[in-house]
Amino acid sequence: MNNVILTTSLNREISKDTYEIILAGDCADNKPGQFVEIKLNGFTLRRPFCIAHSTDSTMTLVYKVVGAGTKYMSTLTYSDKLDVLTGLGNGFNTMACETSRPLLIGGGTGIASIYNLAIELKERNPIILLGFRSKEDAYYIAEFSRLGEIHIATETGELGFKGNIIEYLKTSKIDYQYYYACGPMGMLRELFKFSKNGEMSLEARMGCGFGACMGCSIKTTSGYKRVCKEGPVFLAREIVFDV
Amino acid sequence: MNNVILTTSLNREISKDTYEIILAGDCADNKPGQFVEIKLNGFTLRRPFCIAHSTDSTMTLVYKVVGAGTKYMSTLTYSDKLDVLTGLGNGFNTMACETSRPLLIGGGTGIASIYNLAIELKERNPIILLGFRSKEDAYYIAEFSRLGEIHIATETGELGFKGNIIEYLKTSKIDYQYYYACGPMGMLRELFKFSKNGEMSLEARMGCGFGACMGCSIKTTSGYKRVCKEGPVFLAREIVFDV
Amino acid sequence: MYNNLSIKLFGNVLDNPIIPASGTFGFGYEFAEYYDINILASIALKGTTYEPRYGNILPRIAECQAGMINAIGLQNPGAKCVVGEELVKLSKVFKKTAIANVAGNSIEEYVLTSEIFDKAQSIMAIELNISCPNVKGGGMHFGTDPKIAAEVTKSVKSAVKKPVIVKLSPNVSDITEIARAVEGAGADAISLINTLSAMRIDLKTAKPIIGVGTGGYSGAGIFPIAIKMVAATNKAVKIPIIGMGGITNAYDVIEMMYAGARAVMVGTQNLIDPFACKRIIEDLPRVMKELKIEKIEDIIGRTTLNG
Amino acid sequence: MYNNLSIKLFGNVLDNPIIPASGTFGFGYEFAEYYDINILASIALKGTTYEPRYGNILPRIAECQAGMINAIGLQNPGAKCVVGEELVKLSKVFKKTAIANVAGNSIEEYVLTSEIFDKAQSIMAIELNISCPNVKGGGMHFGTDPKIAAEVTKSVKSAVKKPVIVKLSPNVSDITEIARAVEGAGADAISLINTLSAMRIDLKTAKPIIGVGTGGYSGAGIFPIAIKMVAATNKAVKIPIIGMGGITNAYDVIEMMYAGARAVMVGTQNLIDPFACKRIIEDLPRVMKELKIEKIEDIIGRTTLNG
Repeated sequence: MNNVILTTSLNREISKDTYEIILAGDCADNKPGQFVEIKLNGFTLRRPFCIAHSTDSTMTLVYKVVGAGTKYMSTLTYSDKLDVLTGLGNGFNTMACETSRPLLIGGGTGIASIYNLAIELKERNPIILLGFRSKEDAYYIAEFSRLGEIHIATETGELGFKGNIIEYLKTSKIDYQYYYACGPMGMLRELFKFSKNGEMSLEARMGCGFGACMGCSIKTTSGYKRVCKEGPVFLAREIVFDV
Repeated sequence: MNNVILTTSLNREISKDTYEIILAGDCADNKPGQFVEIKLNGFTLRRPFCIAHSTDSTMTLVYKVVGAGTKYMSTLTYSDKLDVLTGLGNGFNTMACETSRPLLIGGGTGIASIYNLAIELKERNPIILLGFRSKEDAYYIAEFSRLGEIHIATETGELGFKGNIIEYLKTSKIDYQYYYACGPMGMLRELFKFSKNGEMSLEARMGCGFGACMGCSIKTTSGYKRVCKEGPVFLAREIVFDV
Repeated sequence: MYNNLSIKLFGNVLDNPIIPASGTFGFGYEFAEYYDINILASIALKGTTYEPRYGNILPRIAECQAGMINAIGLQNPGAKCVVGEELVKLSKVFKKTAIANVAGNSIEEYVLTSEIFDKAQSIMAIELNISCPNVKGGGMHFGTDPKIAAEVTKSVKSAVKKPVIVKLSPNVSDITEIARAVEGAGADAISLINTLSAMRIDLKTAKPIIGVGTGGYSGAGIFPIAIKMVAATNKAVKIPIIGMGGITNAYDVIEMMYAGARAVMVGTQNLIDPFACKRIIEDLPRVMKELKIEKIEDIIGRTTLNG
Repeated sequence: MYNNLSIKLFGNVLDNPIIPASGTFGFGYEFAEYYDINILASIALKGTTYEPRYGNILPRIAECQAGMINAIGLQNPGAKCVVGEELVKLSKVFKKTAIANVAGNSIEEYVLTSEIFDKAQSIMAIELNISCPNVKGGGMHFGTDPKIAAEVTKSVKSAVKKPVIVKLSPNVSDITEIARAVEGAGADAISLINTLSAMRIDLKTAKPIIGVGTGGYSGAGIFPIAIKMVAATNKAVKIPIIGMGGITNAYDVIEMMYAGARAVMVGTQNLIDPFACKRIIEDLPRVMKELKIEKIEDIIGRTTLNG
C-alpha cells in the first residue's frame, strides 16, 4: 500500500453513467486485480475502485455513477488532486493458467479489472467474455479487441449474444481450463455454480480497504477472509457463496 | 436579506493576520453597519463579517484569521464562489448626528464597519478614532485619511497615542455630541462607561445571523434583543452591559 | 387539495410533510420576509413557558463538524404574549395553523401554558417539550423518566382539546419505553429526536464554549441516531411519529419517512439556509420521481426494523 | 524516557497519549506494513470472545455524513488463537504492551477470556467491552445496567492481576451512574465512549443498509457527545479515563484531554487514514506549542463542568 496524491488528467463518460478517469503521479506497483481507495471531499469513507490500466506514472480507473460519491467524482476535472491509497489487496494469479489459454470474464465495471489483466496476458491471446446490460452500457470493446478474442453478451441482445454472459459461456463451446472473472455478485454466483475452475474478484461494501475493520469479511473454505486484504481475488473453489 | 452567490475578485493580507476580500456579484442594498453571513465549504455554520465597503456590484470585507473558518477563508482566490446572505441586521443611523460633526470610533476588524460609515459621512468631515494593538496590526490608515480627521492609538505606542483608543478619547479634548463605534467588547464596554451618547455595533457568536435561533440575544433597557436582527447596531444607552 | 406530497395528521390533510422545528424558526412571521411560508405544512413555534424567560447567558452556540450545540435556555416572552402578539403577527402572513411548543418547570406550568394555546384558533396542536437539555427543571428530566413523562402527558391531555404531541429526548437508554409511556397516557403523536447533550471546549482558554457549559447537539451529525430511534419507536407505538434530527435535504426526508415518520421537522438546516424548508419542498417531487415514489404517504414506515 | 508528550497510566510511563481504538486496528501487526507502530503508546486489540466468532452478515458498514455505522459483530478467532497466534505476530513488530479487548455472552465468558489474556506477557491491561451494540447478548446490555456492569467488573477483577479498563456505552440516560458503579466494583480505568446505536436506510430498496439492521455510529459526528460524557464522567469518578469518540486530529486530542481524558483512543480515523495515529503523534508538539502547552499531562481535566 502507498498513500499518494494523484492529479486528474482526464475524466470522461465512456458509456451510460460510466466514466474513465486518468490520474497522474506515483502509480508504481499496482497489479491486475488490485484496487485503490480514494478520499473524496465531503465524504467520510474512501471509495474503492478497480484499476483498468496503470503505468509507473499514470493510472486509469473506470467507475459507474451510482451514488453521491461517484456523482461528485464525475465532476472532477483536469488538475484536481486526489488522496489515494494504491496497491491494495491481492490481484490475479497470472501463473495459474500458464499451461492453457486464459479465459477472462467481465461484467459491468468489473470489466475494467479484466482489462488490466488482458493487457498482461496479451501474449497468450486470451479469450475475453464481456457482459453488458445494453448497447449504451458497453465500453472498451475496441480496446479489448486488440488484446484477444472477444465475445459479447447484452441482456437486450443489441450486441452479441442475447442474455447474460454466463448463459453465453454455458451455451458456447468455449474451450478453457481456468478462468479469471470480475463483475457483479449475481454474475459471479452464476459462474460459480457452473464452474469452479478459476478465480474471481469480489466486490463488497468496505469500511477501510486495507484490512483494519473487518467490514468486508466473507466465509471461505479456509475460514473468514477479508475481501479488501486477502482478496479481492479468491479462488472460486474457496468462496462459500451461501453467506 | 438576499441570498446571493458572490465571486472572489481579490483576497489579500493587509496587516498581520488581517485580510481584505473583494467579492463581485449582486451586492445592492447593504448599508453601513449591516453585515453578511458566508457559508464556507466544510463548516456547518455561516460566518458573520462586517462590510468595509460596498457598491451595487462589489463588496469589500475585512476579516482576521482567528480560527479554522477564517484560515480557510484566507486561502480563497480569484474566481472562487461563495454563498452569502447580504443586507443582514440594522446599520448605523446616520441621521442621529445631523446637527453635529460625527465621531467614529473603531477597533480591530470593527474598523472595517466604521470605514463604510466614514465614506457615507465624508461630506461632514468626521472625526475618526482608530485603535490597533500595534503597528503591524494597523490597516486602512491612508484610506481613512481621505475621509476625515484621523486619530490613532496603539497599545505598543508605535503609532499615535500609546494605549487604547478609549483612553485616548478620555484624555483628548475631542469635541463631539454623538459617536458611532464598532470594535471588541472590551473597547465598547470602556466607551459605554465613559459616554452613552452614541451607538455601537456589537459582535456575538451567532447561530444563524437572521433572527431565527436566539443564539445572540442581549439584554437591553427595552427587553431582549438579537444582535443579528434588531442589531448589530444599538443605541449605547439601551445596552445592558452587565449580562 | 390532496396531492402526491400530502399527508394526513390529526384528521387534517397537510400539503406536504415539512414543518420547521421549534426553536429554529422563531414565531414564523419573520421568515415571511424571505419566502411565502404558506407552502409549509405547519410551523412549530419557539418553545414557550408560562412566564417570560430571558434564557441562558451567552455564548449560546458552539459549532461542530456536522452540526451545532445550542443552549438558548427557552428564551421567550411568555405564553400570554405569544398568543396575544406573536400569533397575531403570524396570522397576518400564515393562513394555516401552527404547532405550539410548550415547556415548563412543573406539571402545573405545562398545563397552564397548554391551556392558553388550546384557546388559540391558529394553533393546530400542542407539542410538549419534555426534552430540552438546556434548562434546569422544566426540561429533560420530564422526558427521561417514563412515569413523569406519562404524568405530564395525562395532565395536559385532560386539560386541552387540541391534539398533544410529546417531543422525546434521545438522551435515554431506551426511547421506546418513554414512547410507550406517553402513548399510554393519551399522547396523540410523538415527535423525536430532540437534541443530544453535548459540549465543545475552547482550546485557547480550556473553558466550555457554551456559557452554561453544555448544550444540545443538532444537525447532520445526529441524523443516523435519529433514524434508528424513529424506526425503533415506530415499532413500539401506533400513534403518528413526527421525525426530526439532522434533516438537511429531500433525500433525508424520504429516509426519515421510510423509518416511520408521518411528518418531519427541519431544524438546524433553517439556521444555515433560511430557505431550507422551501428548497426541500420544491425538491421533493424530483427526488420522489428518482426513487419511483408516487404518493409520499405510501412510504411511511416502509422500512422494518428486525430484532 | 519521560518527555512532554508522556502520560502515566497504571504506573507505566507511556510515550504519548495515543492508542488506536479496538476494532479499527486489527491485531496491530498489519499496520507495521505502513509505519513503525512502536511510536504508539499502546494498541487496543480487536474485540475478542472465548470462542471464535464469524460476526454478522454483510453489509456491516454504512456511511454517514460525518462518520460511519458498523456492525461487525465481534468477528474474531477466539481468545486462545489471539494469544497463541495474533499476539505472537504482534510481538515481532511491536515492543510495547497492548490492551486486550474482551467481550462475552455471559459473566463467565468475560472471566474466562480475561484469564487467558491475563497470562500473556505482551498485554498491559484488559479492556472489558460491555458496550458493543452489535451483538445480541455479550454486548450492550452489560453496559446499560449499573448492577450488571459492576458485577462483570468485580468478577473479572477478582480473577485477573492486570489492570482492568471498562469501556462504557453512550446509549444510556446517565453514563456517570455506570461509571460510578464500575469504579465501585474495582475498575482501574474507564474508557468511553463506545459507538452510538444508529441506522441508515438504502433509499432504493427502503431496507436498512446494515445487514443486521442497526449498528454503532462512530466518527467526527459523535465527538461533541463524547466530550460531554468524558467531562461528566471525569467529575463523577477518580480513576483514569481513556477518552474516545470521533477524534480525528491533534486538536481533538487536546480537547478530549481538557475534558478529562488521561489517554485517548483513535478509532474511525484509522479506517479513513491508515497513518492517522502517526500523523496525530507527529502533529501534537506543534499544536501544543500553538496552544502554549508545555507538558501534555498537565492539561488532563483542565476544563471543569459546572452543574
